[in-house]
Amino acid sequence: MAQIKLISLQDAVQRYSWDGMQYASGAALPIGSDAIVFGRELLRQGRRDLHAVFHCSSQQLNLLAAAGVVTKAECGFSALEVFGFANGLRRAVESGRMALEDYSNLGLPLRLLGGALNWPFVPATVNIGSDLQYRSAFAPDDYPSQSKIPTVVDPFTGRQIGAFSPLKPDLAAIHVTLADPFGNCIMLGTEWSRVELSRAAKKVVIIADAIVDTDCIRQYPNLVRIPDIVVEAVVHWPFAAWPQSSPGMYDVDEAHMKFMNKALATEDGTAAYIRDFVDGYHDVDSYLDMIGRDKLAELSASTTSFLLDPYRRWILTPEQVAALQVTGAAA
Amino acid sequence: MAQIKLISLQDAVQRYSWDGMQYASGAALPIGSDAIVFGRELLRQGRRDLHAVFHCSSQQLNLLAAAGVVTKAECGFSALEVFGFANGLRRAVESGRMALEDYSNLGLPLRLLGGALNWPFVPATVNIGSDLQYRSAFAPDDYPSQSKIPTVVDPFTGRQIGAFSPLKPDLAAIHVTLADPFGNCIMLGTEWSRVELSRAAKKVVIIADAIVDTDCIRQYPNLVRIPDIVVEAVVHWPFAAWPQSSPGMYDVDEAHMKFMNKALATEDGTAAYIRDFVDGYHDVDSYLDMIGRDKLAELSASTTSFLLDPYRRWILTPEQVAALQVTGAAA
Amino acid sequence: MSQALDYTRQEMMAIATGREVKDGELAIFGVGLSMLAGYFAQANHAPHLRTMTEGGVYGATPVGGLPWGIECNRISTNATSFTSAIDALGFLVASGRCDVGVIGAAQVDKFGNVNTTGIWDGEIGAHYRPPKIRLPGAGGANDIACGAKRFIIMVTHEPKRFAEKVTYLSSPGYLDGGNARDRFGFVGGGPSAIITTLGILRPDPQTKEFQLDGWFPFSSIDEIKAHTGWDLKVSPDARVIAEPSATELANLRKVDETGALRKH
Amino acid sequence: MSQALDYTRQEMMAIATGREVKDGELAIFGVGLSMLAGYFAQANHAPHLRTMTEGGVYGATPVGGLPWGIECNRISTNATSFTSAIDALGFLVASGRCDVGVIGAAQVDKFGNVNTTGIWDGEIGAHYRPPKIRLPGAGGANDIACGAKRFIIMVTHEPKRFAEKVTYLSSPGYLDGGNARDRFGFVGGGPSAIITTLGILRPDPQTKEFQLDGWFPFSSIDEIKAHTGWDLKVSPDARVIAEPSATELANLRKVDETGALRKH
Repeated sequence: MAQIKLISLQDAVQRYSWDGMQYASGAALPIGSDAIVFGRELLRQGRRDLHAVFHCSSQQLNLLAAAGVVTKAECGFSALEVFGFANGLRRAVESGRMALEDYSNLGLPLRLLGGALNWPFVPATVNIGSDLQYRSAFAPDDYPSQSKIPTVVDPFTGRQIGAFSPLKPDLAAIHVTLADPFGNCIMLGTEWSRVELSRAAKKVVIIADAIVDTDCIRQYPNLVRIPDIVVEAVVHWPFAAWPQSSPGMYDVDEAHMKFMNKALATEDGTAAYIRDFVDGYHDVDSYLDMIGRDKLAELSASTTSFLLDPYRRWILTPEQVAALQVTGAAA
Repeated sequence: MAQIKLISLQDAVQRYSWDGMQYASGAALPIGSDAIVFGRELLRQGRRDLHAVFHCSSQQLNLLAAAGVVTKAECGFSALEVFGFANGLRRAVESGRMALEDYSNLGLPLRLLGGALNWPFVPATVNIGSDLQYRSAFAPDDYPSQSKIPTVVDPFTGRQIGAFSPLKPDLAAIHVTLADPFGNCIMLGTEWSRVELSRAAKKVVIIADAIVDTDCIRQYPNLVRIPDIVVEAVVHWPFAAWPQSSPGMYDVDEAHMKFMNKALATEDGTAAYIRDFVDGYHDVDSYLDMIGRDKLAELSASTTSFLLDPYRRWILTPEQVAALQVTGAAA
Repeated sequence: MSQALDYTRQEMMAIATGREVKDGELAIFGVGLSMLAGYFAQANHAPHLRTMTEGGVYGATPVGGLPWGIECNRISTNATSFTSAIDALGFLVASGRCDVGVIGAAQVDKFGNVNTTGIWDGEIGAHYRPPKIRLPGAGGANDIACGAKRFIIMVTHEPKRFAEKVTYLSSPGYLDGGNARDRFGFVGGGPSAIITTLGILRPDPQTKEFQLDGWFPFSSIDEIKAHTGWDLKVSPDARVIAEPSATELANLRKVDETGALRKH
Repeated sequence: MSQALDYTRQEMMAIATGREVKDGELAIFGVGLSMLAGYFAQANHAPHLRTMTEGGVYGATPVGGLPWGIECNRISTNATSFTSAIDALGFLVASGRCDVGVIGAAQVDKFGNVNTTGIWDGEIGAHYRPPKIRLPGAGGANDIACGAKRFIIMVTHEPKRFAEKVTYLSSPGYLDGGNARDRFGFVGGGPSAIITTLGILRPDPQTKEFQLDGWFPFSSIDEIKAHTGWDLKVSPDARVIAEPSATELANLRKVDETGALRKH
C-alpha cells in the first residue's frame, strides 16, 4: 500500500524549496508542459538566489528571472519559440544579474540521464567544437573552458570526445496531465525530459492538472512513466501550465503569452505582473477566476481534447481531491 | 503518408537476415515478450553462424543455440527464470560450440543505449571489478581482459571507471503486442530494452501479436514508444512469443516451456523438437493448430486480459490484415 | 514582386528550402519558418517524408496554422507517437540517422557556422561577458548541426547576419573550413545549403567556404553580394532559381494557413 | 522439524530474509525465492515497501503463486507502472537509490562474492574455457551488488556452495575484503547478510569476512561450520534466530500460495 501524497501547493513549496537551491522544473517546454504555478508560489513565498535547471526556458523561468530571484541558470534553449525572446530572462542575462550556462536541447537531458544513472560524466558527441564547450558563464575566465565540457579519451579508439557533467537538482517540480493520489503519473504529449528529470532529481514534486483514481493507473501501467516510488508529493492544480499548453487539457493562451512576456520586459511591468498574476489569487478557485472562466472554456476547447477521453471517467472531483488532501496532510 | 509495411514472416526472414549476421531479438525476456517465431523461421530457412545479441536468453536463443546455428552470443542472463537452466544454450556453451560473452542485465541495455546514441563507449559503473570485466569468451586469452570493458578516466575527478562497447546489431526482430500497418507499436508489459534496441539496430522488423488501425495509435500516441520511422517491416503473427507470455494477450504455456527445454537438452530431442515445432507448420493457421485451439483458449484466459481492453475495438481481423499484407508485398 | 505569381521573399525561401528535402527522408525541423518549409515539402513532393520535431513528436501534420512550438497542441493533435528529447535529438539525430535538418540563424559565417546565442559589441574576448542582446541559445540546432547527415540553414539575407566569423559559435558548420569537422568526429556531414530571402549559398567541396549558387528571380548577384558581410564568391554554375510554381505556392499556403510567411 | 510449528528450511530462510527488509524501503527482488521473501515482507511487516523487479514492474502484488519471472503475467496483472531495465536497474539501482536487494547464489565466498555463471573443474586459469556446468549468468544481481545500498544473499547451505574464493566472480561482495570495493567506486554498500537454509552470516565490520551471526532453531554452530567450505568464524554475539511466528508463516504462505518453498 503506497502512501497518499496529495498536499497543497503552499505546503509543497514550503517543505521542498529553499533559498539558494538547485531548482529544476519540468517539462520546461517553452510553450507546453511546465510546472509554472510552482514558480509563482516560489515567488509568493519569497524564495531567492535560485540555481535554475530548465531543459528550456519557459514562462516560469522568464518570470523568475524577471523577478531577479534566479542567480544561475542552465538551459538548452532560452526563448519562447514563436512567442519570441523571453524578455525577463533577456533582461537578467544582459544586465549580468543572472549567469546563464548554455547547453543544447540534447546536452541538457543527457546531463539529467547521467545524474539519473549516477555516472561521473556523460559522453558528449554534441556541443563540442563550439562555444557551448569553450564559453562558460559560470567560469567566465576559463577560456577556452577546460572545465565545462572537458575532453575524455575513448579507450576503444584513443580518440577524444567531450564529457558532460551530470545534473542532480535538489528538487524537480514536474508538471503532468494526470496523477493518482500516490504519485503515479500519466503524461500526454511529449515527455521531453521529464522521465530523466524525475530520476535525476533528489526530490520530485508532481503538479498535476487532474487527479485520477488508481484504477486508471492500473488500466494503463505502460503510460505511467513516472511511478509513485520516485515522488515525494503531489499537488493538484488545474491549468497549472497556464498560459502554456497541456495536450489533451488546454491550449496556449496566446494573448496572455504575449501580455506576460511584454510585462516582463521591464521592471515596472514585472512588478505589475507579480501584483496581478502572482499575488492575485489565494487558492485554486481564485486562480481560475483570475484567468477568467470564459477564457478557461475557450482554452479547454482544444483540438487535442480527444487525447484525454480514455481517462476522463477516472478523474476525481475537486471535493474528492480535497478529502484526500486532508488525509495526505495528516500523514 | 507513411508506407504500409506488413509482410509475411517468410519474406521478413528472407529479406533481412543472412548467415553470419549480428542478430538481436527483443524483448529477449526469458518468460515474456520475445520474437520467438522469427527464430523458428531463421531455422526453417537454414540460417547459421549467427552472432546473437539477446538482453536475456529466451526459448528462442535456447532453440537456436541447441540447433547449433549460433556461434557467438552476448547476454545479461542466460537461463529461463523459474523454468531453470536453458538446456540448449547450456549444451552449446559447455561443448565450446558457442562463445557466450557475459554482461549483466543493466550492462546489456546500456550497450544498446550507447549504440542508439552512436557513442564510442558507455560509462560502466557496474560489471567492473568482477569477472564480467576480466573474462572474455570472445578473447579467451586476454586475461584479465583489457579489451572487453576497458577503463576510462573521468575528467572531472581523475578516477577510473569502466567503458562498455556499444551494440549496433544488423537486425532486431522485436515482439510487440500491437502494431499498425505502418509499424507504430504499442507494448503492454515491461519494455525491458525494446526501445533502446529499436534505436540501436541497423534494421528493425516488428513481430506483432495483433494489428490495429492507426486510429488506435493516434488515440494513444504516448504508448507508441516504437514509431514507424524506425521500422522496416511488420509481421503479424498471433501467439508469436509462445510458449512465453505476452501481457494482455496470453500466459506462459508452462507445459510446453518444460517440454521444450527438456527436448533441447539433447541432440535427438532438439531434432525432434525442430521436426514437430519448427517445421511442423506452414502458415499462421497451422501454427495455431500445432499449439492446439484448446490450449490457445486456455492461455488467452489470462488475468492480464483487461490490459488489452482499451485497444480491442481497433484490432483488425485476419482478413483485413491479409488484404493489407498484399498491398505491402506489392509496394 | 515582378512575377506573374504574387509571393513573398519568405515564401520563396521556404519553398527553396522545401525543395532540398527529398521524399522518404528522415527529417527534423525547428520551430517557425523551418517547420513550414518542411511540412510544405511533405505536402508538395515528399509524401513519404518521415517527419519529427525535437520534442519527439512523430507522424503529425500541424493543424490551425504555424505551430507555436516543437511540442504544442497544433502539432500534438494528430501525432502517431510522442516520445522524448533524447529519443528525437539523440537516438535519431545525434546518432547520424537523420537525413536532413532545417535550422535558423541570427548570424552565419562563411563556413556555415551559426550563432543563435547573442549579439555582442565586437568580439567577446577572453572573459565571457553578457551579450548586448541575448538570443534564444542553441536549442536543438547544435545537435542537428553535429549529427544530421546534412542540414540547411534558413536566414534572412542582411549584411549584419552574414559575418566573416560568427561572434559566438552556437552550432558548428565547417568551423574554420576544410576538414575541420573531423577533429571532433561529428557523424553529421555539415551544412549543405544556406537558403536566404535572396538566394542559395552552397559550400565549396574542398574549402567548405560558402559561395553563391543561385539567386531568386527578384534578386541578383550584386544585391546578394551587397547584403553579405564577407567577400562572397560566386560559383561558376550559379544560376537563377525557378520561382514557385502555382502548385508549390498552393501547397505552401495550405501548410501556412495563417499566413505567417506573408507578413514580410 | 522439531518445532511446534511445522515449517521448512526454505520457509525459515525466506522469513529470515524478509525480516531484513524494512518498511518504506525501495527494494528489488530477483526471481524465485527472493521474490517470495520480499513480498512476504510487504505482506507481513512492511506495508509501505516500495517494490520493483528488474523488469521495471512497479507496485505489483503477484497473483497465482510464484511468479515465473521478473516480468511475467503473474506480476503484470496489477502493476501500477511498467518501464524498462535501464529504469529499474539503472536509474533506481545502479544509481544508489535502492535501499535493499535480494539475490541468489550458486556459490558464495567468505567475502560475500557471488558466482552464478558456471562451475569449472578447479580454477579457470588464464585461458577462459567453457565451464563444466553453465549457470544462469549475472542477470541483475551484478547491478544490485554494485549499486544497492545493501543486499542480501539467499543460498542453500551446502559445502560446495560456500567456497574460500568463488571460481568466477559474477557479482561483487567485498572482493578481497576490507575496503576493496572502494577501488571501483561502487555506490552500493555491499552484502549485509548471507541468509542460508541453516542460519545467518554477517560481515566483520573491518575485514568484511563473513562470520556466523545466528543459527536457526533446527540447526547448530557445528552443523553450519561443517557445511561451510572455509574456516567459518563465529561472532561473539551469535545467537539462535527466532523461529517463524504463526503470523509470519501465515503471511508467507499467503504469498507462496503454490507452496514453492514447501517442496524441499
